[in-house]
Amino acid sequence: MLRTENLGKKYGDFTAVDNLNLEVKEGSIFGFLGHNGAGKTTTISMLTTLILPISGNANIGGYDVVKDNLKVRNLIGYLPENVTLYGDLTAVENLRFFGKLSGVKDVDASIENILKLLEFTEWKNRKVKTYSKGMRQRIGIAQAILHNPKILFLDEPTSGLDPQGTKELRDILLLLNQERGTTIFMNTHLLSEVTKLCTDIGIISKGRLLLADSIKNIEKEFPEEKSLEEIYFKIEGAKR
Amino acid sequence: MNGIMTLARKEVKTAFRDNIFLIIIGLFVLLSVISVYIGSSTKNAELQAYQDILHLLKSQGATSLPSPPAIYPLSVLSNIVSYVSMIGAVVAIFLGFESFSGERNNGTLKLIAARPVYRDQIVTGKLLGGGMVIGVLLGIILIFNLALFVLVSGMTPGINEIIRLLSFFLIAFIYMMGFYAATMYVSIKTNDSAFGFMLMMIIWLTISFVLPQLAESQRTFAYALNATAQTVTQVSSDTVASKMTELFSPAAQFQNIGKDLLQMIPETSNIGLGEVLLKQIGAIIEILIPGLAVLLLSYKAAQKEEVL
Amino acid sequence: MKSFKKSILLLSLLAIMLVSSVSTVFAAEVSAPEFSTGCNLSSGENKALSLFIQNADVAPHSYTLTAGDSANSYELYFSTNVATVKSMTVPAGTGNQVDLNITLNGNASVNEDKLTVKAVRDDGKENIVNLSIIINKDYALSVKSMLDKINVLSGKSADFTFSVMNNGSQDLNNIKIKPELPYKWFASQGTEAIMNLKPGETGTTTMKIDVPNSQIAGNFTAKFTAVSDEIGSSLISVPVTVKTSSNIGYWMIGILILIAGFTLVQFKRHGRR
Amino acid sequence: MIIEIGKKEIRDAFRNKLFLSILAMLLVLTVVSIILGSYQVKIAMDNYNSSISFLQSLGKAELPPMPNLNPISASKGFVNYIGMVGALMAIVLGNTAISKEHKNGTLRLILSRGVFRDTFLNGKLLGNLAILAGITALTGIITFVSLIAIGGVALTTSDIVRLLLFFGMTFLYMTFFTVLSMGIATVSTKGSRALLITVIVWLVLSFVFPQIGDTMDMDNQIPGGFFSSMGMSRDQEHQVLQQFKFYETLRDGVEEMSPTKHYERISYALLNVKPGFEANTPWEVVGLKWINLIGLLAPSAAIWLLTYIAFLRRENIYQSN
Repeated sequence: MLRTENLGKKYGDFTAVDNLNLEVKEGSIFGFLGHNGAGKTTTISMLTTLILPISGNANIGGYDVVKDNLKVRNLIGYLPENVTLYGDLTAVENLRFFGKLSGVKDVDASIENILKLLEFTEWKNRKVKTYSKGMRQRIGIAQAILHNPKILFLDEPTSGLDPQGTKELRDILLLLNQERGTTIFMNTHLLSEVTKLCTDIGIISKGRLLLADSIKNIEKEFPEEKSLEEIYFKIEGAKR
Repeated sequence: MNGIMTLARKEVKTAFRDNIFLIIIGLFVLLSVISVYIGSSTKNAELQAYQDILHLLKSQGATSLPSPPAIYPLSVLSNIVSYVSMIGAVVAIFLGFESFSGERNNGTLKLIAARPVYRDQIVTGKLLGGGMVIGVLLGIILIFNLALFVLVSGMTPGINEIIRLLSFFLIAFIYMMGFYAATMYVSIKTNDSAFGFMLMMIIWLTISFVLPQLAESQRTFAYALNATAQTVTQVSSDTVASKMTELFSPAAQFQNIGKDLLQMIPETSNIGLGEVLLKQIGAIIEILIPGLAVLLLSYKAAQKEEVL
Repeated sequence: MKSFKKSILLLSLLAIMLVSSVSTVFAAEVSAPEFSTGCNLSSGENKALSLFIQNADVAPHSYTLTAGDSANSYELYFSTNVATVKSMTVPAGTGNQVDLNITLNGNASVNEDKLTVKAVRDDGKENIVNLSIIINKDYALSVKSMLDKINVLSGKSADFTFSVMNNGSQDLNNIKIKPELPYKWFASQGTEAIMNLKPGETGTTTMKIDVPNSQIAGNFTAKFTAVSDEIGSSLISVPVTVKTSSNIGYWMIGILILIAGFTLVQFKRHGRR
Repeated sequence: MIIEIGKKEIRDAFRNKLFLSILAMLLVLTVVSIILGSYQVKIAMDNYNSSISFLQSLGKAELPPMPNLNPISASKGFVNYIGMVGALMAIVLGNTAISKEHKNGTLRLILSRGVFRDTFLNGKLLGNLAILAGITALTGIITFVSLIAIGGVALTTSDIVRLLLFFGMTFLYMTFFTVLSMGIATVSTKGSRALLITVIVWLVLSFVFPQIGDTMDMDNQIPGGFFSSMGMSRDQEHQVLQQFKFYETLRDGVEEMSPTKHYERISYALLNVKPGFEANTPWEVVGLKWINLIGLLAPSAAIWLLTYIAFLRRENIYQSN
C-alpha cells in the first residue's frame, strides 16, 4: 500500500527525515511513534504530497507522491493536527466543500452515510465553531474519509481529547479499518495509543527510523520487556 | 475547474457568514445610498431654483431666459467615486487578509492541499471567490443606486449613462480586485494575519491619502503663491510635483477616471465613452498593472512549501 | 479655495460694473501733457478708469505704469481684469486696456484735483496723461457700527446696530444697509429698513443676523455698506466671535460623570480584584 | 507596581515590529511634511514680502492679508498624517498591549501575583501613554528644529505656545485611539478580531463621519459651490437651506461624534490654518474651541472607565483565543 525508499527531507542544514525506508501493508493500522520533533509530521507531509522530498521516493497504492501527486491525493484521506475547520460553516457545509474538492459524486448521500456512521446527525447543521474539541475531531475524521480513501493519514489525532473522546475516536478508527478495510497511518507520541489500536509500528528519532515491524514480531524480538513502553525506551536509549 | 468553483463558492459562503464583514458591507451600501440620496436632493433643489428664477424673470417680462442648468444625470452618483476608492479598498482588504493565513491557522489549507487540486487552482479559486463577493457587492450598490436615482431625481438614465455607469463599476471592480490580490499575496507570505492586515491598511492609507495629500499640498501651494501676488495667472491645476506624486497612487488615478465617467467634469461629460477611456488609458493601466503583478507573485508564492 | 474663487467672482463683477460706468481715456503715442476728463469721485467711492496703451511701434514693448502728482491722497493701482499689474507688454501695433482704480483716502483738501499717469516704455520713452478729478462733496455717506466687536453663540442671532451719517450737502434717500456675510449666515431682520437723511443728519438702524447652528467656533468678519439712491458708503468690517453653544459639551461632561458614578458603584459593590 | 507594568510595556513596544514600522513611517512623514512645509513657508514669505513692496510702490493702501503664511502652519500636513497614521499606530499599540497577554497566557501569571486588575490596566495605560508622549515630543522637536533651520523664521512666544498646545492635542488624539483599542481588546476574547473591530471603528470615526458631513453640505456637491453656480441670491440660498434644516442638524451631530474632526478643528485653529484666529492668544483659541478639547478628552475617559467595569466583571478573561 505504502512504500518509501531512502526518503529524505532537509530544512536548511537541519535534516528532518533521513533515508526513511518504510512499508505499510494494506489493511494495517500503522502507528508512527516518536517524540516531538522526531520527523513524524514531515514524513506525513511528504506522504500526503504537501511538501517535496529532497531525496528518495515514496509511493502510495503504486503512485509516486511527487510525479502522480493528484492520483495519490485521490487515494488518501488526511487529518492534520489541531484542525479547526471553517468555524462559520456548518458541519455539512464543511463536508460538502471538502467532498467536492475530492470529486465525490453524490456528496450529500455520502455525508449522510458518514454522519450516521459517526453518530453525528444531531448536530450537523450547527456552525463548527460551536463544537467541542471531540466533536470537531469527529468532523475532521468525517472529511478525511468522505471520499472513501484507501489510506488515512492522521497526525496526533488524540491530542487535546479527553479519555472519552479518545475512546470514541479509537472505536471509529477500528470500525473503519474493519468495515471498509481502510489502511491507517497515524502519528503519535502516546504509546498507550499504539498498543490499543495498531497492528504495526515504526519508531522514528531525529529523522531516522529505528524500528518498523508488526507488534507481534516486536514482542517476539524483545521477550524480556513486559510492555511496549519498555521496548520503546530500550531502543531509544540504545541508539542515543 | 470543478475544484476552482468549489473553492470560490466556499469563499463566498464564508465571507457572507462573517459578521464583521457583513457590517462593513452594510456600511458600504448604506453610505453609497445616503450619498445618492443627498446628490439627488441637491439636483432637485437646483432644478427648483432654476424654475424659481425663470418664474421671476417671466413676471418681469424678460424675453431672454437663461438656459436650464446643464445637469449631467450621473453626477448625482458622483460621491460613489470617493466611497469606492476608500471603503471599497478596505472591503477588499477585509475580504482577503485571512484568505491564506486564516486557513493556515485552521489547518484547512493542508486539508485542501491534500485533495486533488493544484496549488495554483487554490489561488485561482480564492481570486474567483473574492471576485464573486466584490461583484455581488458592486452589483447591489449599482442596483440600489440606480433605483434610488430614478426614484428620487425622477430622471431616467439613457443608454449612454448606463454604459458609462457600467464601465465605472467595471473599473471599480478592477480597482478593488487589485487590493484583494495584494492582500492575498500578503496573506500568503505572512503567518500573522493581524500583521498582514495592518500592513495592507498602511499601504492603503499611503496610496489613498498620504500621496494624494502630498500632491494636493503642492497644488495649493502653487495656488497660494499666485493669490498672494494678486496675479491670477492661469496656472494649470496640476503642477509637475503633484502630477509626479499622484503617479504612485492608483487611488488618485481611480478617482480621475471616476470623475470623467460619472460626468463630474463638464468638459468630458458629453464626449463618447471610448474617448473617455482613451484619455484615461494610462490611469486604467496603472490600476491594472499592480494587481496583475501581485497576482503573479501570489501564484509563485503559493507553490512554495512554507505556504502550508 | 472656495472663498478665494468667490472673491475673484465678486471682484470681477465689481470691475465690470465700474468699467461700464466710466469714461475712457486714451494714452496715445503723443507726449504732450494734455488734460483729459477723469472722473467724479465721492469720498469712499471706488472708481476704475479705463486707459488704453497703444503700441504704434513695429516691435512689442513693455510699459511701466505709475500714477501720482495729486493734491489729495488716493489709493491707486492698475489692473487688467482683476489682477493687479505694474507693467504690461503690448504687442506691436496693438493696444491694451488697463484699469486705473481710484479711491479717495480721507477727506479731500481740494475739490478739483489732477492726476498724472505715466507710461514708461522699455526704451525710455515716456507717455503722460493728465486726468482731472472732481471731488463730489454733494453726496457723502458713512456708516459705523455701534459695537467694535460682537459675540454670538452658534445657532443664535446677534443684533448689529449702525449709525449712518449724511456727510454731504444734499439729501440722501432710501438708505439701506447691505450686508456681506460669511457662508450660511443670514440677515433675518433689518434689511428692508429705509432711512432718509438730511445733510449732517445721523440715523441708527439695527439688523438681526442669524448665525447657523453648524457654524463652528471662531472669529469671523461681517461686512456692511450703507447704500442710498444716490451713493454708497465705504465697506466696514465688524469682527464677530462665534462661540459654540455649550450644550454638546455639557452633554459630554454629563455622560462622563454618569459613567464615572457607575464605575464607582461597581467598585464599591464588587471590590477590587 | 503600576510603574513596573508600565516599564514592561515600553520595553515590549519597542520589540513590536509592526509598531516600529508604523512609527518609522510616521516619523518619515513628519519629516517630509515639515520640510516641505518649511520650504513652502520660506518661499511664500519671500514671495509675500516682494509682492507687498510691489503693491506699496503702487500706492495701494489696502494690502492683502498674509494668507496662511504664518510659520507654524507648516505643521498642517502633519495634522492629516497624525489623523491617519498616528491613529493607526495608537491602535496597534493599544491592541497588542492587551492581546499579547491573552495570547501568551501571561495574563494569568500577572493576575495571580497579587496585582489588582485595575492596577494592571492602569500600568498598561501608563506605559503606553509614556510611549505616545515620547513620540509626540520627538515629532515636536523635529518640527521646531526644521522650522528654524529650514524655514529660517523666528518664532514668537505665542507661536511656540500654539505649537506646544497643538502637540498636546496630538497626544490626546492618539491617546483616544490607544484607549479605545485597549478597551475593545479587553472586552473581546480574540485579539485579531478586536483589532479588526477597532479599525472599523476608526474608519467610521475618522473617514465615514467626516465624509458624510461633507456630502451633506449641499454647497460641496457641485464644483465651485452650488449656490454661486446657480447665481442664487442670499435670500434664495437661505430658503433652500431652510428646507434642509434637518440635514444640517444631522450633519453637525455626525461630525460631532468624530474625534478626528475635533482634533482637526482645534489643531487648525491653533496652527492658524483656518483663518480667523490670528488675533487671539493661544489660550483664547483653546477657550473658543473648548468643545473640541472636551470632545477629545471625554470619550477617552468614558471608554477607560467602561473598560474598568468590563475587566472587573469578566470571568473568562483568561481564554487564550
